[in-house]
Amino acid sequence: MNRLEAELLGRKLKNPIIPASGTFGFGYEFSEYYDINILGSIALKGTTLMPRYGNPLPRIAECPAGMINAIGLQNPGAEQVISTELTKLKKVYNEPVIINIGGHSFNDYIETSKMFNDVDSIWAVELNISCPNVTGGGMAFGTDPKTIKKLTECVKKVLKKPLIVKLSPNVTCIQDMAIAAEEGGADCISLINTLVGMRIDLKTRKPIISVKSGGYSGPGVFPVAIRMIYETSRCVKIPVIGMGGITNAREVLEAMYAGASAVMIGTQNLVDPFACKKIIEDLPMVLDEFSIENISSVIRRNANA
Amino acid sequence: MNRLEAELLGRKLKNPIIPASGTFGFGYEFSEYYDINILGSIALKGTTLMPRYGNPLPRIAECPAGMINAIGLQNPGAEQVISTELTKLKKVYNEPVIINIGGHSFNDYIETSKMFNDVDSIWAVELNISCPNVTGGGMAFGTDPKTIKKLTECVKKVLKKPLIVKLSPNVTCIQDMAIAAEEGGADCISLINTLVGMRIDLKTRKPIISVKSGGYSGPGVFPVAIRMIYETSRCVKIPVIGMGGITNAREVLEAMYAGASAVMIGTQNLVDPFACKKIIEDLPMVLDEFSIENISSVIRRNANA
Amino acid sequence: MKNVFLVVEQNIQLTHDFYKLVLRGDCAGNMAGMFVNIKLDGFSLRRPFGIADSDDHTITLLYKVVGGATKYMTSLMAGAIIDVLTCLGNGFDLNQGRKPLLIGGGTGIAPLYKLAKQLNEKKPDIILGFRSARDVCLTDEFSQFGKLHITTDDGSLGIKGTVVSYLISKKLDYDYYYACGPIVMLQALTKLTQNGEVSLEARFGCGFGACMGCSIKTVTGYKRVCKEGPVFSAGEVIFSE
Amino acid sequence: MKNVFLVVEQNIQLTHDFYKLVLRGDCAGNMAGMFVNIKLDGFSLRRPFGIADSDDHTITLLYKVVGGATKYMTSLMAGAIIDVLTCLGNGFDLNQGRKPLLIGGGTGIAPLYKLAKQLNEKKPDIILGFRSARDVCLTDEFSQFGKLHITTDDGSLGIKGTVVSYLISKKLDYDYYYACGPIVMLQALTKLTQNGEVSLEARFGCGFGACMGCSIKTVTGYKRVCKEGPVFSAGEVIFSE
Repeated sequence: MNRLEAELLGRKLKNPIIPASGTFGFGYEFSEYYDINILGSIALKGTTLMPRYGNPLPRIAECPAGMINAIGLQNPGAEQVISTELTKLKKVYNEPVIINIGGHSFNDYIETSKMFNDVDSIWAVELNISCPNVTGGGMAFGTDPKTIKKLTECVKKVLKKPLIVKLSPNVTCIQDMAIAAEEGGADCISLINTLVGMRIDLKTRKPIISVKSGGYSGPGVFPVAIRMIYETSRCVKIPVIGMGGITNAREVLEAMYAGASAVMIGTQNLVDPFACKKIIEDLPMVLDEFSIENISSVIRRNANA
Repeated sequence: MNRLEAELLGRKLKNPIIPASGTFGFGYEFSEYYDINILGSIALKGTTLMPRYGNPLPRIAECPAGMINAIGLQNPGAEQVISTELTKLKKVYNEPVIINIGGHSFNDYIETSKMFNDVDSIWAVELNISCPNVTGGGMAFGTDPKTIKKLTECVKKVLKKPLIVKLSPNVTCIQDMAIAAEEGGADCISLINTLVGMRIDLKTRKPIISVKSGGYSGPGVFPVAIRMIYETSRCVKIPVIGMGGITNAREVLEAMYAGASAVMIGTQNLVDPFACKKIIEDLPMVLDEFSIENISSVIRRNANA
Repeated sequence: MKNVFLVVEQNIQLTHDFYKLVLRGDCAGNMAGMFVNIKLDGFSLRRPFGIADSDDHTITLLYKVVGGATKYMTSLMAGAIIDVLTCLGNGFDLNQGRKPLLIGGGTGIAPLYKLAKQLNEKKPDIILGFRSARDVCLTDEFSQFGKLHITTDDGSLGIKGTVVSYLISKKLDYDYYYACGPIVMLQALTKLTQNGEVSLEARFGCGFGACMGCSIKTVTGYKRVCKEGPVFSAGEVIFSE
Repeated sequence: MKNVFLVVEQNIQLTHDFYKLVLRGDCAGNMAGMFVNIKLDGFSLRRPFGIADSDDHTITLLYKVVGGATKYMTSLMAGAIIDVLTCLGNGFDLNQGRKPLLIGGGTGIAPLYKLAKQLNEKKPDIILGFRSARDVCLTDEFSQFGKLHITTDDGSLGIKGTVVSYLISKKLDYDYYYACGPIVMLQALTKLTQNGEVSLEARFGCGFGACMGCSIKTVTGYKRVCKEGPVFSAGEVIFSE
């Protein structure tokens, strides 16, 4: 009996620990460090219809409790992801994974999503409608409920796989966004994406990041994540994947008590490439500490309803 | 020549360092620790028309890089603030200070503001339209531009002193809020108030804070503060007082490069009662390090226009 | 309040989860019932601890490992320097009663240690309540200062029950009590009798009166546990229902 | 990549702001040109440093105090244990050229040290550029491995000017170069001649290829400084205009 087993969108996961998109590349490189088959699932690097270089350097700025990134969705494009990256990943990971899709227009999202319909190694699509680092796209989609509902509907119509909508925390009312995604037909919500943040270089007197602001992540966003997971999981019936500054097994449990059916680990993978492995190994001890037999027992009832 | 001298709203301050409302009580108690006359100014504890006990305990939860509070505007009411608290403060602080006003209705804000018109020891009013910890009030006012404009107009009409509007960061577009306050006649913007956050007790499985969520502050919010100070100071002509997770003199400089004309120090006062004193003492060294003669030279031109 | 840097002199394990920490430096002015607030690397807020013992040069704390911060504290080695706010809050009133009774539950025994030492001449009765035998400690030390009564929740040592149930069942001769322990214990105690004073705990933001994070209701208005307390007159506190 | 815990063996000041840090532990496999990424208490991200020297049991780093993290590093005492990712990136290609030239600017001299040591037999020319006389260090050490040329921006020691201006003015006999230094230096150098390889710096998120924080444009597509680099063929890098 696996105490960590969790169910997400009808799929059995070895555990609820999933590396978050953008912090784990296309997965296979981490197999140099440990056997990634221990993971619950993997969310791949944000993928767009066409290849993208992303933003100029610097793309990274450190913060007192995290970091700001403004990668700008660098990726080789959906075609090459399917032909090259997924082929490499298949060799070292036995289960299908989650593709994360970014875009600039409804058409981008729709066409890219379609491309993964017949790709066996993808079991779900995570729609990044909240990337703060792409001019004229990404976040603009993620802050208006009507747009969220419409976009979710359009993608859902063409997609044959479970659809996860990843929400931005940079909004006045996260519940409105979650409800819009649910109404649009989303099968699952994931949140939080990064907070928009900025650091300034005291020498140049200008923002460190080339495009000025970027996405702030890491331990500093954890309290905001817990609040939004809590609020969201209580206003929609679809499951919520929780993320935002989670660094250890106790915080995984906190996110699940808040309402997460599974969690994604982001920035901590960059600080410690073994983060997910350590968390998975620590979880049974934390369950013991709080007298929890199986982690599935802490998942809220309304989830997976 | 005082290198730290700064001008704010036509008033000369010894330096741009102001303890933030809610982290410095009514000021006089800190005079047990050091001579508070070294401060640029003081923003007093949020004051309401009638006395308030605030929220039940627990009101405090720790975070990886800060804390959550949900005091709920505990204060003895405007009348007693004027008769008792300000009298005590006057004995130990030689300059007038900033009163921070909270409320549940337009009338609350208007009537409370009026009460300070003839109080000599108050030189400016900071309108807290963004307190996340008061049911049915506070933040509701701070997330809608129309309401912000209207409320600012109403208070400005009856107020004979400079009006600072304190903005909530829990919004999709901070610029809209700042512009609304400016259009309503605000003389100054202060930001950021706290982010809404939550922590959950792993033993009880429930939120630590009695009212579930609260205001998250401390080093973890600094990157969000810098971004919003930057954005706000570039879309309004009135000066911006920057705050949010500032802990040291270098971060003061960073906030001023972002666009702040003065800064408020909040949570750090609670961790270190000597925080403001240390920052004021460290500032000249930081100016030296970056070859800045006077701190006033780093204040953006558009401010104080 | 004083902000001092103190040197760890001793950090000893007393039970499976209870430790004694002795700090050296400028420690003058710390009365029984006052507390200190300690900055620990990697933790945002300070951690408050009642003063278990003190003189001009040392402060002794007793702490239970309950989370990350107290776990970290167990790793403090002799010689480590820590940032401490001392002389916080108001202590016990030593001039009350001729036959005092001290009542401590769990970690609440800490502030009673220095108090017992100072009330030695009045030969106080001292009731200390623990969860179980393995939690019991410092009995020899407390016995020096008065007549010691031990209770445990499971009866594995001393009398089975709580300090309050013990107080009800025994006829102890006392005219004033000093109590420190969990809120449920203090609430039960003050319901029973109000002729004494209680030391409260709360989650503090600052510990020195600035944030209003720990305000409680009392019969004479709102008071801050950290500033007007932590010691309150037993009849003063309005415990929430 | 390996994640190892190394013990500080030595931490010595070389100039007013330049230090040498020797770490001991499992250090096998660290080639000249590779780097390590160090976790420092109180800092969110790791800090990358080129390997100045190494054998199976030690790694030597050279670091300049430029901010909070490197200031903190100066306080590391012998015996301290630090969390290090080692064997990161790709090293220099030692098999190129019969008469190599090493060019280092500022902190860029660090990775050239181990390289010079290994190219010793080829009697390389070594140009090291510094801001001023007070920044110059390790000249005796580098002199063991080849013919050393020193430049300073202000001419206070060695030849006045930059390493690139020196290279232009002197006719040095070399058939392949290895360069490390500020981006402006590398850009000027590669404009001048592309017969060599350069080691780049960038702000890293992770340092091991996961975040794409350090991607640069090259003639063969986008490459990560931390993973495909930090050493690139001189003609490969497209410096931004």
